[in-house]
Amino acid sequence: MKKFLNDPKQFVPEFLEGIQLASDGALKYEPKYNLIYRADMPSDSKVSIIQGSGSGHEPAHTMIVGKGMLDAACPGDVFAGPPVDFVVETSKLMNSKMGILHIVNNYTGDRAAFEMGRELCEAEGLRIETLLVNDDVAVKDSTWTVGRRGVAGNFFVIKAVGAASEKGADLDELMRIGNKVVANVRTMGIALSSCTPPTRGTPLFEIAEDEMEVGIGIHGEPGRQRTKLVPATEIVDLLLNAIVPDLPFKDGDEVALMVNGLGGTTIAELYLLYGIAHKKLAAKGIKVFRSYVGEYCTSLEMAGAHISILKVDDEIKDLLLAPADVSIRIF
Amino acid sequence: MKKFLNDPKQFVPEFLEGIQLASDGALKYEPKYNLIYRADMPSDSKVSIIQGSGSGHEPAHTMIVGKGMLDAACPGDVFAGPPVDFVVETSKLMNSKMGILHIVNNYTGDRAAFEMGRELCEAEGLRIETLLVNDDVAVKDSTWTVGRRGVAGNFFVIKAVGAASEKGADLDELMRIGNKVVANVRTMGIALSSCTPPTRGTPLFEIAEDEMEVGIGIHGEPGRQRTKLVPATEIVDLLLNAIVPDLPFKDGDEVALMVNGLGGTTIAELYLLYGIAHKKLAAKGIKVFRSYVGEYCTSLEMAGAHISILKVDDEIKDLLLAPADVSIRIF
Amino acid sequence: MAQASIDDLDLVLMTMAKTIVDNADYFAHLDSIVGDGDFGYSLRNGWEVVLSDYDGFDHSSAGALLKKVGLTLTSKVGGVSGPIWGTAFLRGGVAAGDRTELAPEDVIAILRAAITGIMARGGASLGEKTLLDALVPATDSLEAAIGDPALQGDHGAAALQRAADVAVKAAEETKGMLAMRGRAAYTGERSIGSVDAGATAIGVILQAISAAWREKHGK
Amino acid sequence: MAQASIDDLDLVLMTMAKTIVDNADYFAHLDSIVGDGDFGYSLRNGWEVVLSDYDGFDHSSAGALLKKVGLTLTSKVGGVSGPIWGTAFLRGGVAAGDRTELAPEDVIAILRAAITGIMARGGASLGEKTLLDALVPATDSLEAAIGDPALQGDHGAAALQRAADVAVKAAEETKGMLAMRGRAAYTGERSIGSVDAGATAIGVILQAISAAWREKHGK
Ligand SMILES: Nc1ncnc2c1ncn2[C@@H]1O[C@H](COP(=O)(O)OP(=O)(O)O)[C@@H](O)[C@H]1O
Ligand SMILES: Nc1ncnc2c1ncn2[C@@H]1O[C@H](COP(=O)(O)OP(=O)(O)O)[C@@H](O)[C@H]1O
Ligand SMILES: [Mg+2]
Ligand SMILES: [Mg+2]
Ligand SMILES: [Mg+2]
Ligand SMILES: [Mg+2]
Repeated sequence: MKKFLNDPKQFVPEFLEGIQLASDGALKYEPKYNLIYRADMPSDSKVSIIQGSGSGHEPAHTMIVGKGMLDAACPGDVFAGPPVDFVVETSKLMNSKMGILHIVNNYTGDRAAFEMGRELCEAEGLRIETLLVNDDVAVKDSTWTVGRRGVAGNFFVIKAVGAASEKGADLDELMRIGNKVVANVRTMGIALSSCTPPTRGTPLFEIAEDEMEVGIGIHGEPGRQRTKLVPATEIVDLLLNAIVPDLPFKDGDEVALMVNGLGGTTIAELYLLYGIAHKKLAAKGIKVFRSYVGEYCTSLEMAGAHISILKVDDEIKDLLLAPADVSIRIF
Repeated sequence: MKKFLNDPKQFVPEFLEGIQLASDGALKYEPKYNLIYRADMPSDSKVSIIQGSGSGHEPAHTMIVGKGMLDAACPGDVFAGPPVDFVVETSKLMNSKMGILHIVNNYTGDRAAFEMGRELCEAEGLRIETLLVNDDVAVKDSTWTVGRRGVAGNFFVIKAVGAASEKGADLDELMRIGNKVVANVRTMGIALSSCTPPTRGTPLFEIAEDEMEVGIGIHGEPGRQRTKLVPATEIVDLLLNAIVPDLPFKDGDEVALMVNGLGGTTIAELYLLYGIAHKKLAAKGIKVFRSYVGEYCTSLEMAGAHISILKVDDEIKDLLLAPADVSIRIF
Repeated sequence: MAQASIDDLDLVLMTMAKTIVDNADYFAHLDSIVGDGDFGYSLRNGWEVVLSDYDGFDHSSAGALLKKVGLTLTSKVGGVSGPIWGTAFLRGGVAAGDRTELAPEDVIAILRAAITGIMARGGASLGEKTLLDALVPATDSLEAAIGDPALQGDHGAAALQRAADVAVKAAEETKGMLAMRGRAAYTGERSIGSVDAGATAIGVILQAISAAWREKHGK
Repeated sequence: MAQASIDDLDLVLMTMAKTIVDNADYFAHLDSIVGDGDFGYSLRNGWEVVLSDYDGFDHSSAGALLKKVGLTLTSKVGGVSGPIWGTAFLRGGVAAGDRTELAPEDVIAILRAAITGIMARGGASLGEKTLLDALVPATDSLEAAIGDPALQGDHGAAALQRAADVAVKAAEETKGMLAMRGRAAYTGERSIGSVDAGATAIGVILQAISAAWREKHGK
């Protein structure tokens, strides 16, 4: 394993401390619950927006805590949802008269922790709603009761409800907006390499020089299929052919188009994929309203990418364009 | 080689087209010279700021073309400075009554191309000044007439002169500011892995599981030394011990602190390094004015990082904080 | 089979804890084949705390002890395993109540309560390739042993060994199953052909408990 | 040695172009040891264009032809090699002027002009581990051959072969040198022990030219 690390078990606490120190006072850090939160929150004039989820997906979710995005994030270890305690203590600390919104990616572990946490908090009088994100079209079979996973589309959900919340939206309104985004976003990914969780120290899976993993999640769990590596244009076809008919996205639609890097892929390659996808959508009469190219939700240093498409209307457009201020910025 | 690619020779043109398409009209693309430039430039009320350099360092330099940063970038192939023609044609196309600023990283190839290009342009009446960036303290021996390389500190130079230029600064003023930043910025890096240029198809060098390359450049050229991989805290010590005494940075100084990822290192690890460096500087009485954590100047998908420190005064602070608007943004 | 004291419960819980900590890499490896490779480490995060804090736990009754273990797991274990294992011990603790001696029937009632809790929390049924596929048949085997004259007279050691063997065999049989729960479910058909990490862990843990039990009580 | 015609110059330039295109991977590999691995590909970018557009170049004089090659390299080759090789051919072209026949002395004058151009452009001297360390001794050898009776009578084939052998040997000797120029210089002491990519390329190219020359003119 070649990483910038001290004790692998301290990986999460150490990078969280780095986030806090880099924030120039904008963020606070509570090591007991892996908790990063806005120094100016909670406030009784704003719903508190919280995400848990596992670590290893950075910048999601700890680095998108900030004005117009999350108010707090309390991740578990790498690829493990947070223990129930983290959810409970974070919710209590972030409690607001306007209530709390839990944004939960649809994984059994995350759901169970947030369900138990919510029960415990509600018993103490907190008001909580839960927004489930499940944008991954790679998970096809509807007879599986676990349902689709939440992947890169999570960013759009947070961006939209975060912006609405800054404008004073109440909990019901945030649920309406969040569910609208969830209903209109679809994602699918491809991995070219594996990744190595620090505690484990070895790659999660082996993959040959000429292979790719189709329909990858974000935890190193295998995708639906392993095939030969094909040229970038064919990869974009493969992803769009799964994503576009699913909603479906149609001639005349306006969309936000994201090419999300999984961690080990260069941003040049992401722009190369973006260019191909943009032109293919244009050929179908689907117009890109705004581009999102970079790392939004990673699997450690895995090489690979997700394409994520969100159908936008005027309300969603405004929310996407609204300002936001988080740790990850280049200036 | 596992990359999102079509024909490797088309790697640069294809990702440049992606940048243009993602820009929603803000950027134009001229394939003949690998040229990405601001759609609203040139203008006779602003000096045109141009960088060439090789590809493979994305987001530098093509993805930081935009308001408040570069006006144009005309990179060569991966790790090869641009042919002289690119420099000449780009300069002509971007010509402004206020003149042209070439920002050149101190490599023989880049310098030679920009020198020849400048001669040819000046013969046609263009007014050009050249700002040399050479922040890499890994290059120690002053008897080597090639001098220090320009690496991640280049970002600060562009940010400062870009901001000043938006405010109307003339060419002499930009040279003064740019040289002040160059005089106050120092950088050094470590690589944990090699990288694979698309045309080549195999890694540039081999490096064992327990080794690191100290004082790496940004082109996959080896560093000064290969040693055993050590914990993150020791790596930060090693880098700071080379950087801090070099300027020197002193008790009471205020600085911008950058942890630049070389491409394959997770942003979580970069924040982990940041946290350690921030605390070590604080212990020396050096105060971080602003943090910069992420990928600024990469070597394709190489795992590794640079630490870059810029001593700031009020003028530089204002320029760093001024707004800028480039392709790489997350919102 | 025979009565179990708080002392016996200590033995069982400490054996579990040590087995889980010692096998964390192995369990995580099993989870990496069609899962995300964290299972053993997640469990270890909780059981390490059980191990180090155990002496300070409330030992006044079996219920108090089990509930404290459940709370510890709930607060320290992430992923699916935190809620699943936490709920199992909390529910088991409720079933045990303030007893300080457990009859064989009490042990079965505790296990059944844990199983019901797991099913309620995770929504899984038998045959969906989870730890239930080892835990339920092992519990069935233990229950059957209560009335089996051939398995008496050694303080339950033979019954426990049989249940542990049943668990190992059942875990092995998860190989043929299609995962319907947890992350492995996302891989569809590809989940067939490898054992479930949770079920295998149950087998390993029960074997360790059986060995420790025989050491203490066996003749 | 003998006169060289435009036809001979065509042979030399086409042989160079093909040799560079064919050896792009090899030359790039050499540059990867203490450099950045682009040398062969950068050169190929320019020489591929020379190859494909050569028939359309102005063939009216040696100077016109060499300058056009220089311009093509300048506009297509990136990195150090573009300015270095471009300048070499441009300066060589100026030295050749409007000649259509080149005496041995003219060839030497062209090479010397190219060398001076390279030194001016890149600032390198002999012994700093660059292509000069092969090109200069090879030129010296060729110049010495002009007055050497033993090397006459085969239209310069023997003289050329000796110069090519000198280049290969000199390139081999760059192994012991410390790189003072280009990217390899950043590696300091580590540059010792591997040959310079540019010098090696000069050896390979001269061997190919010598073989082609012997094929055409040798007896
Ligand atoms: N819904 C469920 N109900 C019961 N057990 C489950 C369920 N989902 C998964 N498991 C068990 O949990 C194990 C994986 O645990 P863990 O790695 O902690 O989960 P994850 O990484 O998916 O959050 C599986 O091997 C399986 O035995
Ligand atoms: N200053 C210089 N003068 C002459 N030749 C040089 C100089 N620097 C490098 N070279 C030659 O160029 C070769 C490398 O060329 P290239 O890979 O194109 O350069 P880079 O990648 O450094 O821009 C070296 O092997 C050496 O022979
Ligand atoms: Mg997990
Ligand atoms: Mg180069
Ligand atoms: Mg798991
Ligand atoms: Mg090179």
